[in-house]
Amino acid sequence: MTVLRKPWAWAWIATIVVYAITIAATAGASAAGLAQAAFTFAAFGVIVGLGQMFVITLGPGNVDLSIPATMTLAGTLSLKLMNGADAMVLPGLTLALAIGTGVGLLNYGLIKVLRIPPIIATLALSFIVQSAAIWTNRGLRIKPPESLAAFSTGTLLGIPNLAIIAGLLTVVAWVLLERSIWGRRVTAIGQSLPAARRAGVAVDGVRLSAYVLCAMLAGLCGFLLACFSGGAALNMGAEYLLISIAVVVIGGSSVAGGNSNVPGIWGAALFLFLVVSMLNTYGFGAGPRMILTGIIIIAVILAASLRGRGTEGG
Amino acid sequence: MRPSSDLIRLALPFVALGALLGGVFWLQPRAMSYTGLNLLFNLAVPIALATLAQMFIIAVNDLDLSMGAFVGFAACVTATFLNETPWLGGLILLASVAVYAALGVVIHLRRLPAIVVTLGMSFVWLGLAVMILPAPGGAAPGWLRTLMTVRPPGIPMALAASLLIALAAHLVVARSALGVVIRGVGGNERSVARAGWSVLHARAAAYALAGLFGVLSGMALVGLTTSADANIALRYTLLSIAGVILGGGEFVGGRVSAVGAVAGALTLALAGSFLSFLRLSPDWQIGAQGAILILVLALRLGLDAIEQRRARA
Amino acid sequence: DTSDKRIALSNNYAGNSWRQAMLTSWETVTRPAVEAGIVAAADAFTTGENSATEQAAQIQNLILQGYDAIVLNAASPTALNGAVKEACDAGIIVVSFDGIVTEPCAWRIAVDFREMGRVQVEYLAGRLPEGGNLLEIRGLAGVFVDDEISAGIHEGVEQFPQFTIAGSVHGDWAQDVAQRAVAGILPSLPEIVGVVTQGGDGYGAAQAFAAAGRPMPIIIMGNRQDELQWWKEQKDANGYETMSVSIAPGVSTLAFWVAQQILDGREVPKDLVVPFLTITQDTLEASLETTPVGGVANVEYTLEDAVAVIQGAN
Amino acid sequence: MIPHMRDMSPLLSVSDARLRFGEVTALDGVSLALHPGECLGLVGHNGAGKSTLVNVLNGSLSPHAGRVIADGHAGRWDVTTARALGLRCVFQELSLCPNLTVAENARILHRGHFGPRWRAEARRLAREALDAVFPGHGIDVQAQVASLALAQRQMVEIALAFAEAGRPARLVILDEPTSSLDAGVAGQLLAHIRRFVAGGGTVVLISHILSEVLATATRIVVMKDGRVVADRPADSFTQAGLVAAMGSTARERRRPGRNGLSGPVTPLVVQEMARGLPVRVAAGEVVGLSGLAGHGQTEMLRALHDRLAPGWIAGRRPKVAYVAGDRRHDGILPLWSIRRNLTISALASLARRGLVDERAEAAIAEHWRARIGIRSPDLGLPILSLSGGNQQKVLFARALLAEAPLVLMDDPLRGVDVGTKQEIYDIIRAEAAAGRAFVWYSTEIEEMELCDRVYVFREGAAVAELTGDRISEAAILAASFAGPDTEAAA
Ligand SMILES: Nc1ncnc2c1ncn2[C@@H]1O[C@H](COP(=O)(O)OP(=O)(O)OP(=O)(O)O)[C@@H](O)[C@H]1O
Ligand SMILES: Nc1ncnc2c1ncn2[C@@H]1O[C@H](COP(=O)(O)OP(=O)(O)OP(=O)(O)O)[C@@H](O)[C@H]1O
Ligand SMILES: [Mg+2]
Ligand SMILES: [Mg+2]
Repeated sequence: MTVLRKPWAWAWIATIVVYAITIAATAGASAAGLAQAAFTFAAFGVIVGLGQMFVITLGPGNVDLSIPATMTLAGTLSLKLMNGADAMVLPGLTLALAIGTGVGLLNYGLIKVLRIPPIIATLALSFIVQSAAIWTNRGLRIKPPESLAAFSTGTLLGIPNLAIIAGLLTVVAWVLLERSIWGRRVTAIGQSLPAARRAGVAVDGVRLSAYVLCAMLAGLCGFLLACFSGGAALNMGAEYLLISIAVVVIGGSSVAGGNSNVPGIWGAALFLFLVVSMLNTYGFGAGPRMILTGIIIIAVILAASLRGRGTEGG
Repeated sequence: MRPSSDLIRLALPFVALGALLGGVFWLQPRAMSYTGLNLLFNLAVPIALATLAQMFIIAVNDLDLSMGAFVGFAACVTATFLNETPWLGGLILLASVAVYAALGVVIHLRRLPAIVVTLGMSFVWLGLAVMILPAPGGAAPGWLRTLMTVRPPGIPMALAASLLIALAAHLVVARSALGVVIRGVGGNERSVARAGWSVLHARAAAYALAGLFGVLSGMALVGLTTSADANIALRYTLLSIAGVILGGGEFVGGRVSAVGAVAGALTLALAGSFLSFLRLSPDWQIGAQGAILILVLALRLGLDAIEQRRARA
Repeated sequence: DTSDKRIALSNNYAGNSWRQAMLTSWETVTRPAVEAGIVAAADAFTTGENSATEQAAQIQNLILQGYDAIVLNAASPTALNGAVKEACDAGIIVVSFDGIVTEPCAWRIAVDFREMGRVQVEYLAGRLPEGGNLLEIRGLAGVFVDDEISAGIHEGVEQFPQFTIAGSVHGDWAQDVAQRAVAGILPSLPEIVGVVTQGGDGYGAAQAFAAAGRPMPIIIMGNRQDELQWWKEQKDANGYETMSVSIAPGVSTLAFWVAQQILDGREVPKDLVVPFLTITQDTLEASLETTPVGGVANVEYTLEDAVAVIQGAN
Repeated sequence: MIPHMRDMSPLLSVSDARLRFGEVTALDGVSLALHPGECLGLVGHNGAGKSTLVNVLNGSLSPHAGRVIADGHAGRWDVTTARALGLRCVFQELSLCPNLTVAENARILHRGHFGPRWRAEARRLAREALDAVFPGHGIDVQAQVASLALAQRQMVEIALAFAEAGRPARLVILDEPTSSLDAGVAGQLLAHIRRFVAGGGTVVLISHILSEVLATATRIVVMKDGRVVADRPADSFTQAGLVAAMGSTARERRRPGRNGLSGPVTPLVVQEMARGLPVRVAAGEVVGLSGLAGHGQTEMLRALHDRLAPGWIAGRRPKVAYVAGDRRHDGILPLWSIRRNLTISALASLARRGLVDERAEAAIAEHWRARIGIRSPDLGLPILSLSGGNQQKVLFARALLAEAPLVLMDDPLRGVDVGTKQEIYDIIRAEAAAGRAFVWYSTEIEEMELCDRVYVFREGAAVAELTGDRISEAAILAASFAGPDTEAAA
């Protein structure tokens, strides 16, 4: 079975198993509803996960911890700008993406100019961005425009609109990573930055673009999440720090960089949502639920290692 | 040129610490006293211990995302079992160190990414802590409370403890054969294995040491706060990583420094205090923490510039 | 005379609208008080994340800065006891509110969270005498308030055995987290007649029910403006009825006056209780009018209110 | 070789060893016996199986067929038993811990030797070992290995292998030990090998520098495609005979019709340095950098590359290409296939609308595989499946593929066999004739004779410029050691 040797296979297998166990609780009655909920909420994890994946691909120590703050600032400010007006949707989206771009530029600026290790640079910047989000409207929740709220909670042919957006982004990310020169360059840097530099890769440009892309996706995710949940909240990104990293690594990308894959992100995002749903469904309390979540995550990664992960040839 | 840039990496946390301390003294001269220093630094002791724990993991090129949850777990055990039935509490804490060693073994044998395993473990430790203490509570064992509030003559407990901890960890990391092998595994695992060492044992030992320091961190924390809750130390995961890096460590390659890590932890703890002396608007108090972190690390640039000028001369 | 006394607010979290409202109330009440020379200073201090250790360090810094009183919203009822004891030993008055501390030397302005949980079930029993399945949305696991409210809810269910709790999820007092958790468990739940909550999570629950196409149960709200707004819309559209209950963020101002009174030499009992703020079908419109868009329903206290509360306790 | 030695029982022998890596047969029935008091020279083309044989001898690979017999006993043979026998290995790829000091590396390498006060002992051991092999080495044993130059690291590793640490070394295997050493230091090593062998020790010396092998070995074994094709006393070989046995033909090295560009040409680039002569390179020129190893040549190449290579935006046509010397550190991309490693520098010209045209990529990779002779059944295999020399060829091909007008080469033929070297010289010549410029640092002085212009480096600066017929081994050596008065040589 060659598919079992794919690095992303185990996230998907785990997802299917957890899904089956969950719907077994209601003898299958909940199958469609659960799948729809899972795809809706996984979409957010996927969007930030894709960005985080490109950053993690850049090699050891590269990770963007400013995702939650960027989501919050983008959500807050764009909703404030739109102020519920349908006509302002485009400016709002533009603002969210612009905020992402700005944060990405600043992140890499700190990494490059001040030579601060990425983990700390992005963490430090995230505090500042979070403060900016507080300062702009002190946590007041502004409703999204009607049309956006309807769109973000709507479905097309039974598929949540958000999942469709995330799906399209996934395809783009896959092409970028697997087929484009830019993806090659990111992957080369992740294996060895000095070697990539000597091979003629413009490492600063490539790294900068990866950080900007990641922050832009965070901005987009914040925008969509704020519309989806009826307004931006100051703590709305908090969960997505762990989720963005977890979907990448559970999805089978190498944490050491240079070897990532896109399909695993969907598998892992669905898995993370479903595992909590499953444990909630079976009525576990907070303590046992967390313990089981942890054990299941480790079991998935262990199962993957027992079957041996194939390396991506090329 | 390289050894002196190593020296710079080592000097950075001390320079930053000095600068921040100067700032604090200037803003609040009252801090310049025995009690003042103790108040400034005593909560840095558990952070320093957690940072050292993280350092052992980073030394073998891994990263522990469960450190905060684990310290919280150790704190909950200390405030409950260790207080009520010391032998049972001791046993649980020992077992948790053994679990850490076992994690090292599994990660090594199955070549698992440590980040994912520890991510999973962070849920496990937090879940266990929530089960032990569903609501905050418990109490510090008396001896621990006494130990953490002792007032040695001349030097505040917080500073004395930090020095002692740094020294002990330095002996393990830099002076002992075990420390060399652990760092060797971080630097070049294959060559350590080819020289006939068991990389498995080395990694297990590094994880066990991390577990040990994590337990000590939890205990020190409870000694200071007098009680525990499950979420008490979640921040320590990021703080400990930042402390190691600030202290001159690197994520890969087995470059770590125990003394630097302790200084890094003290710097981070002090950065928080420095801010509250500045009396910023609450909106920006969080952001200012980020700004301080950036400023402290930017010091490195200044140090580099000095170094380069010296090298050219 | 307290005109030379300095009071500090130590706050452990600023990342949600309730805390922001709390800080705003503090500002609006203390600034005139400082200007009028009632106290010399009333500074607010906030730590970055919800962390007891950081707050303990903050209290120690406030001791060093020589404040005369510290008004405290604590991250943990017990983990700050060490720092609070040090403050008391230094002769500082410590008044805790909302997140209270157990250290005996401190004053406590407490809300009966248990009762807050219990009345929710009582209200539901009045509305639905035949009972049914409830969904419980809890807060953050391992936190005192979560444990208390939940205990109160379970007491209520014991008192009114016609209700059963069919499912329980943790919403971390955040709209989007609650929405995510409810959406995940909902497909596998039987019909739900009521949702008992802890505040800040009612709107998310409503969104999740709407998205799943399930009949809308009675969702107890938590005084957030968007919850009240939604309730009002439902009320106008189909006569939806519910209640809303939470602690008023302005309790920080009560704590301020209590601290001022203690500094002024007044005898104040160590334990004060403030009522939680309840909004009913009848007071909905009035409350909605006074609540800022995107904020939280609030009451701010005057010196007279505080004196009345103290006298009531005596 | 001393005649009676044949009669002594061998220290270590392998018989009929066979080993395959997937489709590649690395060892195809190799038999070999090592006796006390001999220095065995092991030569063969890149990918002949030398390193693999070393790994069989030292117990880190077990052959699929055949066996290893140590001291006459055919028992278990693994890394531990090999060490117990007194076998020491210096690998082709450096294998010290870069984050540890030299002394700490000694502690790691000699595991059972030290007591509780090991730090002083390890310092002494390392110092004595270095003094014994490389007198006047100038290496601080308390320096971190990462802070040492490549050649110094290699010296440390070699010295530690010979060190007396409790158990004496009986058999030392050196896999291309001199590839990054300059002639003087290499000479010290060869002298030490002779002393060691005279004292009854055994050495296996693998090298592509045949003169070294001829001068040092007592017996020479030639490998070809995983087989031993010749096994005779060293004195029965001549250089030409050895090359012939390896399956290549020796050719005249000197460049015919050399560009005697000593007059005022418009340079393509000029690299000014803090001290010494500026380095000028004109189109179509091959500029050599020489002098003792570690005197600033690599730094100069890096600085030039840093200056010319874009950091932020890569244009379609790269201005400069680079062949790394330290291939593990700044050469290969270890997770990738051979093909991707080859084409990374030429992606811009292989892409259409930002996407890689994989057909064109495969075609160009195949072209270069054929042109430069990369030994692998499939370019889709991981780069690490190549032998050291073949990895180096990939890096060389990568730089040529980039179609940059200027190619910087940091000892690019390190570990490349003689036959291939000839082919590469031809390629360089052809490319230079077509207008490309090369800047070529080499530890082998002879290669400088292929250059149009040579800068000799000393203490971080170019101190002499030689052109045309003035390029000779004698002139270079003179400039490497002599005082500043030779600066006028240009
Ligand atoms: N791990 C491996 N996987 C696949 N093939 C391998 C592996 N190791 C070696 N080989 C192949 O085995 C053959 C012999 O390689 P080896 O490293 O022994 O050559 P070598 O004689 O040392 O060459 P060089 O002079 O270039 O160092 C080569 O064709 C090489 O590609
Ligand atoms: N990770 C790997 N995967 C596949 N093959 C590898 C790997 N590492 C090394 N090899 C192969 O093993 C052989 C030896 O590699 P390397 O040079 O790194 O090992 P060594 O034992 O240090 O030195 P030597 O080259 O002298 O054997 C090479 O032919 C290389 O291709
Ligand atoms: Mg070889
Ligand atoms: Mg090799």
